[in-house]
Amino acid sequence: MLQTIVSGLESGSWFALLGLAIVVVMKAADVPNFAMAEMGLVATYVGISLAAAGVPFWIAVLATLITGAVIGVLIDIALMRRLSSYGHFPLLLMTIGLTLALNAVVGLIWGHDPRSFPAPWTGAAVQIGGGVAIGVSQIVSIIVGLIGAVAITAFFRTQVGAQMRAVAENRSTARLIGVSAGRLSAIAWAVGGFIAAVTVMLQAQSALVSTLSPASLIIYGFVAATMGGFTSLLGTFVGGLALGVIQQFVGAYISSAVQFSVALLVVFLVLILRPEGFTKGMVLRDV
Amino acid sequence: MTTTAVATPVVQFVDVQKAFGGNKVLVDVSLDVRPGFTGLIGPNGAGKTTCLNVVSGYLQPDAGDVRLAGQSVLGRAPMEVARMGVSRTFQTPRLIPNLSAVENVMVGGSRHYRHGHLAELLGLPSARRDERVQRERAYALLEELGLDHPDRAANAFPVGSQKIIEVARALLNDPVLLLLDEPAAGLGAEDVDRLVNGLNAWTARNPEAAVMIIEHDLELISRLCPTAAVLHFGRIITSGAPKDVLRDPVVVEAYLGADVAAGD
Amino acid sequence: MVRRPFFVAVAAVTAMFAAACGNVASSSSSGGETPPGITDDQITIGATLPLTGTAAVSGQGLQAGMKIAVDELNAAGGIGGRKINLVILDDGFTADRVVTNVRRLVSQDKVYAVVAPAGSQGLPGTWQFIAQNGTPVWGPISPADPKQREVFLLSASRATQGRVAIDYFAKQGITKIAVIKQDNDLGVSMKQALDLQLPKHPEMQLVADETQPVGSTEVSVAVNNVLAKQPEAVLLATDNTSVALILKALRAQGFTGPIYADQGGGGTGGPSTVGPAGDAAEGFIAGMQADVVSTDNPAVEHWRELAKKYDGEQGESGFSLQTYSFVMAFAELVKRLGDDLSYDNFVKTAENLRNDPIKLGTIPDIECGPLPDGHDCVISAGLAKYTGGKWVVEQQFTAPE
Amino acid sequence: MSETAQQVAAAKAVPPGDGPSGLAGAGIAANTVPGRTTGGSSTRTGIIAIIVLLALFAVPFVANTYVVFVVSLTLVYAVSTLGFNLLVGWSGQIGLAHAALFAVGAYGSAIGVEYGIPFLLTIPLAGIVAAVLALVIGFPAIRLRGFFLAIATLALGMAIVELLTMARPLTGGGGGMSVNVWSLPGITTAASTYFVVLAVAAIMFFLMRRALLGRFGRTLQAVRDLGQLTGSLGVSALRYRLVAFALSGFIAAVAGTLYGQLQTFIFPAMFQMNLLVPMLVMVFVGGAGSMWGPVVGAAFAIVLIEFFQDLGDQQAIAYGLVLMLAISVLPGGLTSLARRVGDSRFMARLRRREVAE
Repeated sequence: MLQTIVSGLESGSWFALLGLAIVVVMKAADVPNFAMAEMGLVATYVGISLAAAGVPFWIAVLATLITGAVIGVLIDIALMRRLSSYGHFPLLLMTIGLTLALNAVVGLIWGHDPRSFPAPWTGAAVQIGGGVAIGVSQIVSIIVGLIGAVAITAFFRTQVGAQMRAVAENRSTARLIGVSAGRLSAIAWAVGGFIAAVTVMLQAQSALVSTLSPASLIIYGFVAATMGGFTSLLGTFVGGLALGVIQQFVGAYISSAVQFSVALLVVFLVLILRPEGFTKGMVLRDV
Repeated sequence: MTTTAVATPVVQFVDVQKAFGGNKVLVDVSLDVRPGFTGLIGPNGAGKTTCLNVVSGYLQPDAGDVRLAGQSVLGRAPMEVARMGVSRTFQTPRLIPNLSAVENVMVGGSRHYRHGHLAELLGLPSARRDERVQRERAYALLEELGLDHPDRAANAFPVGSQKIIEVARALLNDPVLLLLDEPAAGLGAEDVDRLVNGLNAWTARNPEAAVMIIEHDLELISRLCPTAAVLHFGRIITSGAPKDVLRDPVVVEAYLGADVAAGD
Repeated sequence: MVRRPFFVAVAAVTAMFAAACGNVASSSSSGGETPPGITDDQITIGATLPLTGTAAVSGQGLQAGMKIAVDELNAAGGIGGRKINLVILDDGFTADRVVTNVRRLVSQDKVYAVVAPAGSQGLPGTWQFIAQNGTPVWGPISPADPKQREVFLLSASRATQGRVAIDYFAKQGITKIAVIKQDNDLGVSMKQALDLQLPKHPEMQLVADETQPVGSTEVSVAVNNVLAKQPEAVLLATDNTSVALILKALRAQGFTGPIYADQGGGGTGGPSTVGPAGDAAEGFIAGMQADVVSTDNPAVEHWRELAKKYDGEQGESGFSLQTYSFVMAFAELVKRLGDDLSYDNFVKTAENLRNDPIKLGTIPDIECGPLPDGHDCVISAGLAKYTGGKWVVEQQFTAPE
Repeated sequence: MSETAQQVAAAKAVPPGDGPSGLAGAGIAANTVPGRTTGGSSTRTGIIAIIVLLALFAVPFVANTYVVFVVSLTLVYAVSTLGFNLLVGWSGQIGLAHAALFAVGAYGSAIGVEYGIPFLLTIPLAGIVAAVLALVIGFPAIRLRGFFLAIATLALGMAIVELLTMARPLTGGGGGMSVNVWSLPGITTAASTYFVVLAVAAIMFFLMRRALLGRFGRTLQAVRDLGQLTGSLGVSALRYRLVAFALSGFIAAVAGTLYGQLQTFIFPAMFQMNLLVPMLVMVFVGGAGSMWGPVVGAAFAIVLIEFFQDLGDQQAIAYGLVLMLAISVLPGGLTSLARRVGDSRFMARLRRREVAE
C-alpha cells in the first residue's frame, strides 16, 4: 500500500514535471510540444556520457540542465518562431518532426540500448517498518518534483513571468505594453527544455531511459497538462501526481493492462467536463 | 415573401438593455426600422455594433425585446435568425480567402438551396440546377455592385472590394433585414458610388426589405437613408431625417465631445 | 459535366479489363520450374530486418551474422560454385514495410529464398503472399509458427523456450511461478508455453499473471503485484528494456528467486539486457537459441573469430550467431539439393533432414520433417545464466517434455 | 465604453480562435484554384482522369507484384488522406483519431468477413461504423478547438486501439489476427486486391471532388475560416464540423478495410502513432485543404520511405529532417508550390482577358 503510493508519487512527479514543461511552452509560445521528452532525453544522454567519461556527478547534472535549456532556445529560434503565423497545423507537425529527428539522432549517437544515470544514492533504500523499503531515488524524484513546481510557480510571479501571462492572455495587448514576444518565447522554451532535462534525468537515476521511453512519458505529460487545462501550473502538478497514484492503484487493484486506458479516460473526461482543467487557476485561453 | 404593409416596421427594438460587466452598452434602446434604408450613427463606442449583434443573435439583451416582423428573435441562434431573413456584414470583412469572389458570395445563399448534400454528391439534376442558379445570381449581384474579376481569389482583392463582396454575399440570401456595419470604410469614392447604386438597385427590387447601416461617412448616410438614428452612450438621443438629425445641437455636441475624447 | 468522360473511362476500363484479364490470371505456382534468383555463378537471397527503429539493436546483430556468413562462404567459392548475393532491406520494425519488403525481395529482387527475416509481428502478414509464390522462408526470427510448406523454423520458438524454462524450474522443485508479459506476440507465446507445460507439472502453480503495457517504462505496478503473491520464480515475456527494469525492480525489493526471459528479451550472451540491469542481473536466466555463451565450442569460437573482424555494429551479439548459423545451414541444404534447385526439391530435401540432420554445433541440430509439425526444425533450447558478470551455460540444448 | 472594448465583448460571444485571425485561417493553405468551373477545364479534367485511370489500370499488367503492392498501398493511403484532409484541411479541425478509425475499418472488415459478411459489403459497413464512432469522437468539437481538440481526439483514438486490444475474442488481442483476402476468380490476389483498391479510390476521389468543389466544400471552408460567424450566413458551423468528422471517419475506415486486405495480418500496435505520424505528414505534404494533395502526399511519403531504404542508419534522421525542412520552407505543403506557379499563370490569363475586353 505505502509502496504503491510512493511508486505512484514517483512516476507522478515525472509526469507532473513534464506536464509543467509542456504548459510553460504552451503558455508563452502557443505550441503543444510533442518533442519535450526527446529534448530531455538528449540532454540526459549528454549528462550520462559526461558522467561515464569521468566528469563529477554534479557537474554532469549541471551540464544536462544547461543542454536542455540550450536545446529549447535553439528550437525556438531556428524552427518554431517563423511558423507561428501559419497557424496550428504546421506547428504541431514541426514538433512531431522534431520528435522523430531527435529520437533518431539519439539512436545514431548513443544507440538504442537502455541507459541509466547513476547517482551517488542510486540503489540505496530507506527501511520503513513492516519490511517496506523505499528507494532513495524515489524520494529524490518526489522532492525534486515538488521543488520544481514551487520554482516554476515562483518564476511566474516574477516580472518576466507576469509578462508571459500577459502574452498568454492576449497577444495584442502584450504587444501594446511593449513586451517582446520573441524574448519571452525563447525564455519559455529554455525553461521548458530545462524542466524536461530534469524530468528525464530523474527517470534515468531511478529507472532506465532509452529511445523508446519518451513515447509513453510524453503522453503522460500531456495528460497532466490537460488536467491543468494547459494553463494552470497547480492543476498540472497535482494532476500529474494524481495520475501517477491513480495508475498505481488501478494496476494494483484492477489490472495492470488497463493502466494506459485509465489515463486516456482521464484526458477525455477532463476535456469534456472541464476543458479549463480541474483547477480553475486561470482563465482558459482559447487557442 | 410575406405581405407586410409598408408602414409596419421590419424590426423593432423594444427597451433593449445590454451591459458587459458594469458597462451599460445599450440603455433602453427602442427603435422601429421600416423598409428602406435606416442609418445608425454615433461616436465610437456608442453601441452601434452591439445593436447589430443583438438583432442577429450573437448577443442576447439583458432586457427588452427585438422583434422581426412581429416575431421575437430572442433566444434564437445566429443561424436561426439568418434563416428568418437577416443578413449582415462585419466591420472588418470576413471572407474565405482562397475561394473566388463569386464562390464567397454563393456561400451566402444557404436559404435558397432546396437540395441536400446527398443530391449534390449524386449529381442529381435538381442539385446542379440549384448550383447554377445560385452562381448566376452571385455573378449578377457582383456585377450590379461593380466588382471586376469575380473569379479572382478573395484574398487578392483590396479591403474595399472585399467589403463589396461581403455585401453581395449578404444580399444573395434575399434578406428581409440587411445589416451593414461600416460598408464604406476603406472604400474609394468610385467604389462608394458603385455600392450606393448597387444597394439602390437592390432595394428598388426588394421594396419590403429594410437595410440598417452603421456608417461614419455621414455624407453616405445622407445620400442613402431617409431616416437616421443617433446612438450616444447606449441611448438613442434622436432620430429623423439625416439633415435634421445632423443639425441637432445634442448630436453635434456628442460628436465633438467624442472626438475630443478620442483625441486624448 | 465531368460525368460523361468519367463514364467513358469506366466503360473503357471495363472493356480492357475483360480483354486483358489473362495477363494477371493466377497461375498456380508449381515448384517444378526453374526458381528465380539462380544464375550459373550466383544465388540471390534476401531478408528484411529492423535496422532502424525500436528493434534496431537486434536488427543490426542479425544483419552482422548474415554478412559474416556470406563473406565466409563467398571467400570459399560460394555455394556449389555460386557466389551468394545478399539483399538486406530495412523495415524499421513497422508492419507494412515488412510486408512491402518481402514483396520486393520476391517480385523485384527475385531472391531464391528469404533467409532469416525478422520483422516480428509484421512477418505473418507475408505468409499468404509467400504461399502464392512458393518462395522458401528459411529460418524466420521468432514469428508464430504458420505450419506452411515454405516456412522452416530453425530456432526454438519463444513458446518452446518458455516450456524448457518451466521444465527447468519444475526440476528445481519450484512450485509457485509468476509471469509478467506484454500484450503482443511475446505475451501470446508465453501463454502458449504455460498452456502446454503447466498440465505436465501438476505441482506447479501460476500465482500471478501480470500484463505490462508495451513501451511503458513504469514497471512497479506489475512488480508489486507479483511480489504480493510471493512466487519462487518469475518468467518474463517482455522486451529488453522492460526485462532490465523489472530485474532491477524485483531485486531492489528483495526478490531472490530465479528470473527468466527468452533469448530476445534476455539478450543472451550479450549486454543488451544485463548491461542496463547492472547488479540486478546477477543470477538472471535467459533462453538460448544459439550457443553464444560457451567458450569451449569450436564452432562458436570460429564464428567469434570472424565476428571480431566484422566491421559494423553488434557483430558479436547472440543475434549475429543465430543468423550466421541459419545462413550456414542454408548453404548446407542447398549443397544437398545438388543440381535440382527447384522449390519442390528444396522442400523435399529439407523435410528429409529428420533422417540426416544438419549439425552445425552453434545451434541445435536441424531436423525438419513433413508438415504438420515437421517444419519446427529445432525444438530444443538451452538456458544460460548470468553469473559473476558473464554468461555461462546453465542447461544444454534440451527439448521440452 | 470604447470601441475596442466593444470588440472584445463581441469577441467573447464568438470564440476568438475563429475571430480576429479568421482571414489568416487555421493555418490551412487551401488552394482551390478559382475559376475551375468553366466548361473547358472540366472537360480537360475528365480527359486527364481517364488517362490516369487507364494508366493505373494497366499497372498490374506490366509491373511485378512488388510495384503493384506499392501502388496499392499508395492508393490506400491516398484515400485515407482524402478523409484526413477533409477534416484537418477543409474543416480546419485537427482531429487525431484517424489512425484508430483506419484500424476500425481494417478490423471491422476482417471480423465481418469471419462472420460471413461478403468482403465488398464490409467496406461500406465498416465505414458506417467508423462514421458513427467518429461522430462520438467529434463531439468534443462542440466545446473544444485547436490543440485541445487535437489532444482529446488523440486520447480517444488511443482508447479505440486499446479497446481493440482488449476485445480479444473478436480481434485476437495484441497478438493480432489474420485477414481473409478476397479475390476475383481467376486473377492473382495481388492484382485482384489492386483492382478493388483502384475502384474504391476512383469512386472516393470522384465523389469527394464533386462534394468539395461544390456547395459542401465551400460551406466547410466557410466554417473553417469564419467559425461561428457562419451563423449569420444561415449555416450551422457545429453541424458541418460533425459531418466532417463523420465523413472523414467513414473514408478512413474504407481505406482501412483495403489496408487489411493488403497486410493480410493486422495487430493493434500497427495503428498507433507510428501510423498517425505518416498520415499527418501526407496531409501536410499534399497541402492541407487541397483537392489532389492526398495523392501527392501519399505518393511522396511512400516513395520517400522506399528511397530512404538505402540510407541505412541515417534514414530515420533523414525522414525527420526532410519533414522539418519541408515545414520550414513550404508551410503550405508541396502542392502550395504548384499553386504559386498556378496563381501566376492565372494572373497572366486574367491580364490577357482584360486586354481582350
